[in-house]
Amino acid sequence: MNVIVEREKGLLELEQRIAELKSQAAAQPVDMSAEIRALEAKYAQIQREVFGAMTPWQRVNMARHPKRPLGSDYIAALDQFDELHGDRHFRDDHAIVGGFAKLAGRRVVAIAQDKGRDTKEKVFRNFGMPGPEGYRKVIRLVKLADHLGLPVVTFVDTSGADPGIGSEERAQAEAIAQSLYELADVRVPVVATIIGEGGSGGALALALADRVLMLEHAVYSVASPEGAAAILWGDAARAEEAASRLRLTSDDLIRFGIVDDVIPEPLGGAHRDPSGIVTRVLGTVDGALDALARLPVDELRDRRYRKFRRIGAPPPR
Amino acid sequence: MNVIVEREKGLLELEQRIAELKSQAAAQPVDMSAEIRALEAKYAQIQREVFGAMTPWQRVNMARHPKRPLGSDYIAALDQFDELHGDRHFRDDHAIVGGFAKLAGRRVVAIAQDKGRDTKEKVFRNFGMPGPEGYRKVIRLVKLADHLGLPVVTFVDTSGADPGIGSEERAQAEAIAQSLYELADVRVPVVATIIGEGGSGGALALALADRVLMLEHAVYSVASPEGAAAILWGDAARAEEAASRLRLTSDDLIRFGIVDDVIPEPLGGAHRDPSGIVTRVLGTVDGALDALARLPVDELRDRRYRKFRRIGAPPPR
Amino acid sequence: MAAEEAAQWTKCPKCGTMIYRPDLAANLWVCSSCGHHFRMHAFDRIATLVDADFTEIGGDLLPGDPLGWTDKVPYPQKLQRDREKSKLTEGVVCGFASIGGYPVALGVMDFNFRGGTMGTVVGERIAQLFEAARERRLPCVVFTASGGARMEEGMLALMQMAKTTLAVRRFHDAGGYYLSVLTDPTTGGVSASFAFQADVVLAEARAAIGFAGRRVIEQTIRQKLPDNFQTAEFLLEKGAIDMVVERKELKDRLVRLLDYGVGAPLAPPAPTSAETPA
Amino acid sequence: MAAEEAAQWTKCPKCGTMIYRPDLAANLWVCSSCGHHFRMHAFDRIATLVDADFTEIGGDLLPGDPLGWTDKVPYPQKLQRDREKSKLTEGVVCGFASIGGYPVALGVMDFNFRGGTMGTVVGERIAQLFEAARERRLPCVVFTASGGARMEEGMLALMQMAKTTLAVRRFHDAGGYYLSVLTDPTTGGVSASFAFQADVVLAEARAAIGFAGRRVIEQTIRQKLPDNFQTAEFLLEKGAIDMVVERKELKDRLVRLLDYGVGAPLAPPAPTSAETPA
Ligand SMILES: [Zn+2]
Ligand SMILES: [Zn+2]
Repeated sequence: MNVIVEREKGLLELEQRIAELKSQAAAQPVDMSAEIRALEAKYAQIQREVFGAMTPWQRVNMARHPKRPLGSDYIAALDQFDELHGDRHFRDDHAIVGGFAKLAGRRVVAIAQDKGRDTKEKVFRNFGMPGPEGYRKVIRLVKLADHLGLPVVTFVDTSGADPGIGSEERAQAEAIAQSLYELADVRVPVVATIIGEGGSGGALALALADRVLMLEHAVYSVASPEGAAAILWGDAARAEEAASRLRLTSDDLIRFGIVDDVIPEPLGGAHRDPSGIVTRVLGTVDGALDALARLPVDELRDRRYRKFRRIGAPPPR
Repeated sequence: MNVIVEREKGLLELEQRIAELKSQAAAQPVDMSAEIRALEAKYAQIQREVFGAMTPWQRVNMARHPKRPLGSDYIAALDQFDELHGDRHFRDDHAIVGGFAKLAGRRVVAIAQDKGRDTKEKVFRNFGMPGPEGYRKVIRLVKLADHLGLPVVTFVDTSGADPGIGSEERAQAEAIAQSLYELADVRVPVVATIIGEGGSGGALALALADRVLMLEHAVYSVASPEGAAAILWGDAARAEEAASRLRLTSDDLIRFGIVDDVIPEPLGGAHRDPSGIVTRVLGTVDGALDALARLPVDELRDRRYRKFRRIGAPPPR
Repeated sequence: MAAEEAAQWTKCPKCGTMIYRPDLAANLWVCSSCGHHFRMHAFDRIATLVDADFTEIGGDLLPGDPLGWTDKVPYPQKLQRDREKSKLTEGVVCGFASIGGYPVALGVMDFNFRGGTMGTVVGERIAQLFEAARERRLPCVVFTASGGARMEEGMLALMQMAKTTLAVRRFHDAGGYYLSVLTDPTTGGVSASFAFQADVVLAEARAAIGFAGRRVIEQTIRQKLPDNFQTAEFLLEKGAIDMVVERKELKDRLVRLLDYGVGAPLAPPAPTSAETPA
Repeated sequence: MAAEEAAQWTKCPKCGTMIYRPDLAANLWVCSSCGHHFRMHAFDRIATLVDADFTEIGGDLLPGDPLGWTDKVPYPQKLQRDREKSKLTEGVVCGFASIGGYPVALGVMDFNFRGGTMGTVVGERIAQLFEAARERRLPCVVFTASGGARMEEGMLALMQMAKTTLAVRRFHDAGGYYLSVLTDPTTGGVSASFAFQADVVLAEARAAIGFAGRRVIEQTIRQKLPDNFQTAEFLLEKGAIDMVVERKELKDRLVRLLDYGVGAPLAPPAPTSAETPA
């Protein structure tokens, strides 16, 4: 049960009533503008109450909202996309979608995690949890970007790397470690955007980047709240409590210097204006790439080093 | 049925008779030296007849002789060996044995194909036919050698790369192609020795080397004679005929400039003096490494390029 | 029906439909009934791709008979027969051209010449192509179609795997951009060298691609293989190739892919002609 | 038996044998009955390995409470408790030493401190270790033992995967030689960063190694996992690690492996002391 979906129900009913009233008003000579204004005021008030100051757990649910724009929605909004498949060794991992693309006319390599929308797609995409082959596809695409001098753009949305038997058998840890290793010194700019759930190492493997952007209501966490609760208290049901402590919201992360820029969402969340938010994200990514493109390669890599090097470092003595 | 093993049978009986006669002679006062000399002369004559001028097919059988020193015999004779396992992604392929080693005091990375001696070992080693993971282990070890500045020494003995379903599923062609690609520009010297069967691309994947050595009775072929006969005439049984045409002996290959040096075997083949031949091979490899160690890196790589570049090239106009 | 007219018709090996040959050519040698991709002649392939500006290189390199090979017929006779049959001098055609305005070094193998096998001339032409591409700062596009190494040239044929690899590696290390297109069939020594060393590996729909031949595997495991085994689609699922492309979409796709390499270290400036895609 | 004397005895968790603690220490914390490898204290580990010349670095880096974390007890109290229990200031001890005459930069994690979890101090100490190793041209040896990232430091803990990776990469790109030794248990963010970025990855016999925890996987797939799943021996078979080493053979093996790096681009000259192995 998604707490945001639950809370939205009343609002959606109200929305419908307002719409009905408006169409009635248009069809009849009676003046109903007062009633409409009253309902609209009520709607705005509830909306502010519901979405104005969300708790961390509500943010988690917003990040998991079934209508939230997914990785493939961002990919689909690029000027051009030519998908490249596979790790060249074992299989094509559908939780990761990647390839050549154009963003505002700029040639890039784009890589997204995608959770899938309907049940069939969710299964096909393994609910957005990449296996080792997904991360090895990332490594391959990053090497390709480096070779051709193309910036890398990633869209992060995963509850975490796949925790299945096969993934462990084929060295999930090694795959994530090597994905980080590859991103660490790539000669091209990398811009990562946390669009939904940034779940642990499985998210970071696509987000060791020169600029890390984050949607307002996305979350980015050392572990999923359920996972953290299980680790801390042996009780995944205490996820809400874990969420409240983990500091996983965009407000927290910009304060810690882990996220460079927060992209605001409309009141009610990104899914209230999917195409608007996708456009805004791509525009922000483009702006970040503009700024990074001006840096000489060595400066770029040096800044990347220092950026992550100082996170959690003690103050210099 | 190995034709060399068949032909050896008479000789081995004769050997035994001479040995018996000698022990009788030692125990009795009667002078039997004339009989012994006669038998020895006969033995030498037959030996020359049998092994003096072997046909290509006999060479193939000699290369496959069940007592011929195997890859792991060369590895075992190194001063020191620390085996490194695995491709880091899928499995450890036992058809390839590789790791750090010392050869005449020199630090090297040594890699051997090994067919296994008894049935159990043969199964464990997949009869010396590496799968993709074997070649990916080679790639990993060659990268490691490059990183640490250690020369690479390979011992080649395979009827070919594994032709199974799993190997195709995990991109055998890609694995061999990338092994060649890795060896093509490595910054350290590479010395390959064809010790038994050099079967097709599965052998070459370990033999794109600065010096290619070959045991006198080893064979190195574009395809196994059985495979070539099947390809050419749809009849693997015509392997002997194929062998006679393929120019797969050390004499042929040194003439073509494909092999740089041929290491002589004792009359009767390497298995008549396994430790002697292993020592001789390692000594020759050491000598080749001495010579290569004197070359600057760029010169080494340039010579490697030219060495293979001219094979089968038309004369310059 | 006169013999001459009959020669204008061909039967689709997949669905059995009789097709009028000029129609087949107009349809890029794709069966309009079932979509079967006929194997293409190298010069037909080139004609369907390039901007009418192909310049061949290495065409004067002709095979000798280094092993003095004879089985049913001497090797030189086989070569002569294939030359007549295929109107080709060897199993690959290499040269310079532009595709949709993008200048490229282009190699196209042809299964009609000795089953697309790689002998010394195929290896040499491919190596020269990559060397020329490096010098001229051109991306390289290679269409593969091969049964593997050519038996009649023995180890000299096998060594072309090394030779071509060295040329690809040198090209790539200098910053070159390489696209391979695997067409039916791509196996053996070609698949295990330059076919799988490209930056982007494309495959034509339903092409057979693998290392070992299907028959060899069936003999080894003593059972029939599933129909889709070693097809382009199978390899895509197994992660071995970047994409599967229908022939009709191939040129457009290549043009798009070439465009991504325009800023690469070893690349000519972007095309400025009217042919540049939007 | 007096309480004091009882404290001198410990029970092997594998076979149940009661072992006299001084004997256990003398046997490198290996059960002499069943070979079970007890988890080792970092300073015990260091003492069994180095040539009596360990110099710690980063020991004065102490964790803060960046999230202001409290659950049953405040995070600072947990830290204090673990400091007292483990006699350690954090989950890793780093420094310089020599092993069998070979100078190294050495990092040893300790499961006794917050389950070896990686927080900001573990990440910072590891990063400083690799930076110092690069400057001093030393090979780097790191023993891992970790339950993953430390929850109580949230995203700051996760970011240590990036930080340590950057330091390892810079060290490696300069030509550094890095050996990791995975000990029981090595999981989560540590396994998915510097543990699996080494030139040679060793594992102690029977150590548990993986990304996801065993319980998480069992909950996901809803069945029991085989006993050997995620053991060092399992990973060896699956090709993920270079070798599995019994603790008694570990020092000798490390010395041999360090020797292969003597000619590496970023390496000090070969040791000349009497301790050099033949
Ligand atoms: Zn048809
Ligand atoms: Zn025990």
